[in-house]
Amino acid sequence: MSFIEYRDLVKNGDTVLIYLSISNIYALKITSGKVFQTKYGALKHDSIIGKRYGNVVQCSRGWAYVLFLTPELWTLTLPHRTQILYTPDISLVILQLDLKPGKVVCEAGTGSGSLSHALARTIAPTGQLYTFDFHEQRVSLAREEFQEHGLGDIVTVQQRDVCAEGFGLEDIADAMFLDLPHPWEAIPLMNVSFRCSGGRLCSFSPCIEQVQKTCEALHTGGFTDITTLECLLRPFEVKEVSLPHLHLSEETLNKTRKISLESQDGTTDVKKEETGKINTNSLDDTTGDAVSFSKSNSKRSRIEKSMENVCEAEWAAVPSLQIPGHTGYLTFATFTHS
Amino acid sequence: MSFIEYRDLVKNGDTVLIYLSISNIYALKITSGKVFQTKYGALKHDSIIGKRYGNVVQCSRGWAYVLFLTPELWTLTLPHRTQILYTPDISLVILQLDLKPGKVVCEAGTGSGSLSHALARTIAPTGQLYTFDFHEQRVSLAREEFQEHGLGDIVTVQQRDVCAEGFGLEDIADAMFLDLPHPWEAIPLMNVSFRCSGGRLCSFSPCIEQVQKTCEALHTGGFTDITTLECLLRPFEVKEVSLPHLHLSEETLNKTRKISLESQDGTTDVKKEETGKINTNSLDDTTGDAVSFSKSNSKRSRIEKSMENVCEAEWAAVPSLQIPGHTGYLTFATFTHS
Amino acid sequence: MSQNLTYEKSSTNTRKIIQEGDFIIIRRQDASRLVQVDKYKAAFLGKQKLFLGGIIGKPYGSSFEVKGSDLHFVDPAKSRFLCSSVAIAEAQTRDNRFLVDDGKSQKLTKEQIEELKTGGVSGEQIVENLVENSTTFKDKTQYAQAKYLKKKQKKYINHVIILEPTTRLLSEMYFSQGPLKICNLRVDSLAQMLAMCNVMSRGRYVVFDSCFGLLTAAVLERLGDSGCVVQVYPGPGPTSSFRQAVYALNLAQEQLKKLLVGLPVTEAARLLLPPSNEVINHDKHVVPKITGDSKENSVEVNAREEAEEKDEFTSVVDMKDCEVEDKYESQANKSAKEEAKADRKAQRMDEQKIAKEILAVKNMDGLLVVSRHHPTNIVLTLLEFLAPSRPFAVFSLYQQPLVDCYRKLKDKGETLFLKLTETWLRSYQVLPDRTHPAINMSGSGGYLLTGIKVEPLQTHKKS
Amino acid sequence: MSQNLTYEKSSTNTRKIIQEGDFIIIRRQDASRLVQVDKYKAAFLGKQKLFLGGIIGKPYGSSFEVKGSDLHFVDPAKSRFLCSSVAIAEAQTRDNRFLVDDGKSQKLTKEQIEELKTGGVSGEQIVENLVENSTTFKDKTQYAQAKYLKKKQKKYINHVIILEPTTRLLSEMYFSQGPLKICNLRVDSLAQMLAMCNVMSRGRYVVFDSCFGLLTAAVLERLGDSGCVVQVYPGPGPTSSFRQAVYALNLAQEQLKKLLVGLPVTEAARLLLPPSNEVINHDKHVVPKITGDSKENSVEVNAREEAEEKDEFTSVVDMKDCEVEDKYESQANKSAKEEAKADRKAQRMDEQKIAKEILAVKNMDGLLVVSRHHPTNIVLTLLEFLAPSRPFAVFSLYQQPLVDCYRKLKDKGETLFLKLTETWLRSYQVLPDRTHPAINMSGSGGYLLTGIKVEPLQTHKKS
Repeated sequence: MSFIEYRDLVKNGDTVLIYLSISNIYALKITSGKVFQTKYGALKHDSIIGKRYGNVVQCSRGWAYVLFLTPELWTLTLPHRTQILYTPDISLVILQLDLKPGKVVCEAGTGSGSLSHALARTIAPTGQLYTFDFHEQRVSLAREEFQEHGLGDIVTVQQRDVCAEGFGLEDIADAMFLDLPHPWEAIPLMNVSFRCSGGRLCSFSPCIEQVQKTCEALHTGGFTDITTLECLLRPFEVKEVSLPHLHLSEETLNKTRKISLESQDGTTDVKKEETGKINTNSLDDTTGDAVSFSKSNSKRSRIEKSMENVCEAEWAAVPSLQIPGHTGYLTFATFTHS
Repeated sequence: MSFIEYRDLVKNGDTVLIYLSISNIYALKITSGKVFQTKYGALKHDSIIGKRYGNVVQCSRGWAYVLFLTPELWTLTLPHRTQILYTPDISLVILQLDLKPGKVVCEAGTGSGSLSHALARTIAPTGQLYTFDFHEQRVSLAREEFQEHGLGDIVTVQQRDVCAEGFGLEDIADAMFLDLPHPWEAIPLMNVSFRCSGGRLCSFSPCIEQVQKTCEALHTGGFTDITTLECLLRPFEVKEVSLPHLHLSEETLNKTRKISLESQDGTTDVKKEETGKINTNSLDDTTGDAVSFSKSNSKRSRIEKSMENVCEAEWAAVPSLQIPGHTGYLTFATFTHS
Repeated sequence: MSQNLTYEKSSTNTRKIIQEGDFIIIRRQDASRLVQVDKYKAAFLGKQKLFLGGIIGKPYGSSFEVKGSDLHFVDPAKSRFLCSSVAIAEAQTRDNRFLVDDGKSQKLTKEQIEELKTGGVSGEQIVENLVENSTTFKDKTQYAQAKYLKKKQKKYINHVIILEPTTRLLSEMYFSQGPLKICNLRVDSLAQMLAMCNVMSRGRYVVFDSCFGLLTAAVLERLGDSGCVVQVYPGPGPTSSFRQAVYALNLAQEQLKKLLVGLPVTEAARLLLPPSNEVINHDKHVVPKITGDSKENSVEVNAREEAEEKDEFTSVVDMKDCEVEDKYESQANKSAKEEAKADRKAQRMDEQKIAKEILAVKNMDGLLVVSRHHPTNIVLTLLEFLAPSRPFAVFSLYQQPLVDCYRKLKDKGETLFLKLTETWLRSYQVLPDRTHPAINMSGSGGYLLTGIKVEPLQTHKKS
Repeated sequence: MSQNLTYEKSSTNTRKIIQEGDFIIIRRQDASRLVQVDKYKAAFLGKQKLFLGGIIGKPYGSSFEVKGSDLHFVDPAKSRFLCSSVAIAEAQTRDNRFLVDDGKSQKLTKEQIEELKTGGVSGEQIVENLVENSTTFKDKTQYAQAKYLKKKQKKYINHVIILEPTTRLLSEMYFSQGPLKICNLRVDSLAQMLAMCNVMSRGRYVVFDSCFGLLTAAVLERLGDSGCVVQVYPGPGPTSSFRQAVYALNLAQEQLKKLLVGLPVTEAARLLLPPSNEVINHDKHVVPKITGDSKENSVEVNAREEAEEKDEFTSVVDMKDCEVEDKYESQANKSAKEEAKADRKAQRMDEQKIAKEILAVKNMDGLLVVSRHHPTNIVLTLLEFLAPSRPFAVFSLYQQPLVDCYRKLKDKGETLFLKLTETWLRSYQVLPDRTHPAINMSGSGGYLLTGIKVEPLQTHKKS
């Protein structure tokens, strides 16, 4: 299995994406004879082998989709060994670094390999990614993954303290990506690694103080076109929304009055009334749902019904209430040899 | 005329808002006998006196609306002596400072008085605003304005270097607003000015370095609930939007083919063809308008017409293309005397 | 050196004291809650049961330590230290290069810690114990030690702060409890509504409020002691929660009576019907049950005791929080209840009468709408009561209803400065070498439509 | 100390040289422009007329000073200094407490300065003169002096930089020339489309592109030298600008032929009609004019000479920029024109044939749509040609069309991971003590609908 070449049918040894629902997705290495336990019951690996990607496979109590694993899906399912970069940032990094097949990229640090997969995909089949991490275990885990994912020829992983030692590569890089706590320490060591035609650099930092020091180091180091960007995803929920209209025309008002007058005499249909004191203990127990209105059986609801249209639901994109507020700052720059 | 009490009819001496169009609005002090020149010709002040606010007044070649001047409209029309705060920030400042009638506020600096007017409006008629500016001319201009705007009893303006000397007020303030280049120098001098019941403080700074030093000074100074916020307005244009549909059903396709075949034989109706070389000099001269499609008289447009619906225009809110990206950071904190 | 101003010091310069019956906000790091102080009755903050006797007589803004279910006053200097500690504990660092799992370095077992807690040992002592029994504490950097300390303090020292409710705190509280509860009316949107409508003392405002009275309370707070609010509601009677946030402001009852009246939107709409029709409606609806004297601008309703019918938003009650029986409830007998009910109805009618008299002049100073219904009809109706040159602001969780409203208003041609906006509100973590926007943010604070009403144009003379 | 890796140094490690006929990007501080290098022909950057002879043979990335209409090579170290200067000059400070009007402190009159300029004095010398004649320069702080200097340098030293076009630079250029020109497809949205569609070498992509070929170019750039793009257009023939950005990439003609074919969307749709119908269409449309040999995956069309019909987007031509006559145009005679026209038509038909053969397999790897038409029908049609488990991305300036598209796709039930998003892109000014987000920003980068196609579910066995 290879991330850099599509395949139609699932083979033994492939790592695939198993989709049960949007919140139940798993990267799974197919091993003949094994069984994967899902919330819909057992899924036999052998039942997946030979299936076409994008098709349904049977679990014992339901079904799942088997999908070809792209770097973007891998980002959603990979084991987190560190905090990772997500697709909005990753995609911008790739475009801003002018990456395309054949380019040579240096990356520090490898982390969980979320970005590395996307970098490798973009520069394949002729490019090279040199990726470094300070942490020994992460390096060996990443190396294994790249091998399994068919990226062994594209990606070279090595343990290294890039901040102290630089990349140890000369005259080779078209682009660099730094995700380091102190990128400004590494930047003076980068020049030698760029190709004679120069190249692009990106540094990712969550805190503005890091960005300030990085930009200073880039200025000092002779970089140009220094730009700091922030890219935030704003997801929408697409759903049917219906706000009931209140009808306040003369005709409706007269109709309403009739109902109102009927109930004026007797009070029996007003089922529940509260005592004078507010039950403040229940202040935060009600969950307001702006869309659905459950009708009580009081006279009010009868009147309201007469005033409200049968709501015409409209499809609308509603912004998600909670969204990521910050991932990090991306600082880009161009290097040209003097 | 007073900003803090509505009036129905325009009187001589009132400062009013003259509205010609959304981009032609003016704050005008009504002086009997004077004439105001507009793009719709002369507007006699006397023709405005006695009119009801919200009505139309006659210019020599058109008409204008006369509106009661609110602090928010004043913000849109005031003479800029400095950069000013706008309503999204102003409104948040007022709410976060817990302002209401009777509160006492200290402000540094006065600037162009954009915030001062809104502060005075909110604490009137029983509150007090003490506002200070380093710049002598600005102080006297502001004093005049407050007087003319009926805020003389609410607002006290004085020239003062608050960073060096503090407010010079003791045991009186419910809230403070600082718009200073070095607020951290002023903060240690603020404690004495707060009422014994404590109060709220807001510091506005455009740069993050100022915010960092301010927050440090607030921590050191015993402030709590230190929060830094940024509030950005995103305006939408509400307009009719229509995207033509391409109809690709079997029926439409057959109809299209007929037209296509007709023109297959002769080429006379293809009026214009370009020479092989692209005229790159015209690359940026076309302004793409996503909404309107002017039809050329080529065969293509005939086919397109047959494929496109008569577009049903929908009303939609379209985000403005260019918006303010940053005004400043608002840092809020609570002060409690130990 | 500038000369100091001469000024009068305020005469009311004392700290406000917490009293029995006050509505207060109890705030912990992770939650805040509105409750009414009652010596005999427990309040709940999450799962924590609290008796509030200990706070009575102490100044607002004080911190208290929770020991068992009781609250003990804490020295202000100490509480300040804890507040700043939380900021540091919450600081997140992305650099986990040297991340080592904390769990294994603590020699005390979970059981031992639990024992300490139930044994009545104070939070501070527990934290001290934890530090002593940590194998890694000594080796940490100073920063990491501080962070560890504050994290543990946050966990084991249970402090709350008692605050006087304000629009700011109420808005923060409701939003944190679930934005949809208040139609996603975020603090910045609320703030803009108040500013754009030029809300000030002595003004007269029409408020349509589907968010627990939060909008009404915000306007009332800005009125001080003069002006008025006509609170319009969708049903024939208000919901039980329609003034929850209003009561939280602890305004004197007389003040509230003077400033606030309620009216069903249908009654407001009837005022706009042709006169013949109007008279009939008036007769039938101001029923003969009115008891109080109804002077203009003054409602003889005891607002806190007012009739309130259960509605869909309060009918879902978490039973845990209602275990404690209402003391008034248990005292009340059936006939007293009946009487109270009749009273409330009469008072409501009285309010309605005054509200109609106020609106009928069509000279209101501003309109503010937050509605769970489609806003267009509401806005078109209530805008009729505004004087010309007066602003309005309409809030919605959704964008499209406001586009519709915009369009209808544009067609009608009686408004200027029509603007549809939303705002982005970003909060920042500001810490030495750790400054960045908050990791999570609210994705939307709702949409706002604002404008200014004007007289319709009679003649188009523009060339 | 880690051991260094052993690695092969690249053999092609030389700087690329600007050549006659290349498409280049000329960038000044405030504007950038795509032109084709032609020794004999003037290019325009705003109102500035430029002859490009001086840049030929110099490496890409070089800076040039504009003197008159000629370009003179500038030493890289010097140009770097100027680049950083601009950043400082653009820095805005809100603290204008000591703001003094600059205008009155300069002893040189405007006329004198203009004289210097026309007298052939270099920009640098002018700036020196200005400093000498400034009455306030000496009294400024060091920072203010630097700022003054850089501001003047920016004004009087007219440097441009020549860059090799890339997706990044093209995207930046088009967007800065007017976002609506490319449907407001901001760089972050474009970047996401490429990532979400897993665009890579050897892949086969369907691209519907209403933005001057920018999207097509971006996909092609990522293909390297293998894979293919079927570029689908709405009319029966492409518009003259449909590959503007593609040509800008300076790909070899053979490479382009191998990678790119065009097809009208109607022809694509016909492939989906019942077979009987399809055959007829096929016969009638692959007209007998085919001249080149049409191997699979290879189009024998000289793309740069291809037939292009004027469309509404290029018909509005700024006459100023077209004063210079096209040299080929002036050389061509009528009969040659006729011949070329016939050739282009044949080549277009040839491309179409290959495109249809490619699509007919229904095994494409990704679909990317940026359309000035409503996207729903386009997406529903073109999605048919994707293999299962392949992603797609649809971009629109407006939100509602994508809501409609989302709904239709949801109804069809052949997609997973359907997501509607927008992104905020914020750029920052990072300067010592002057760091803040840019004062202006793009209010919208458009909306994006992404998803993955799957086989429709045959049996619902989920319990």
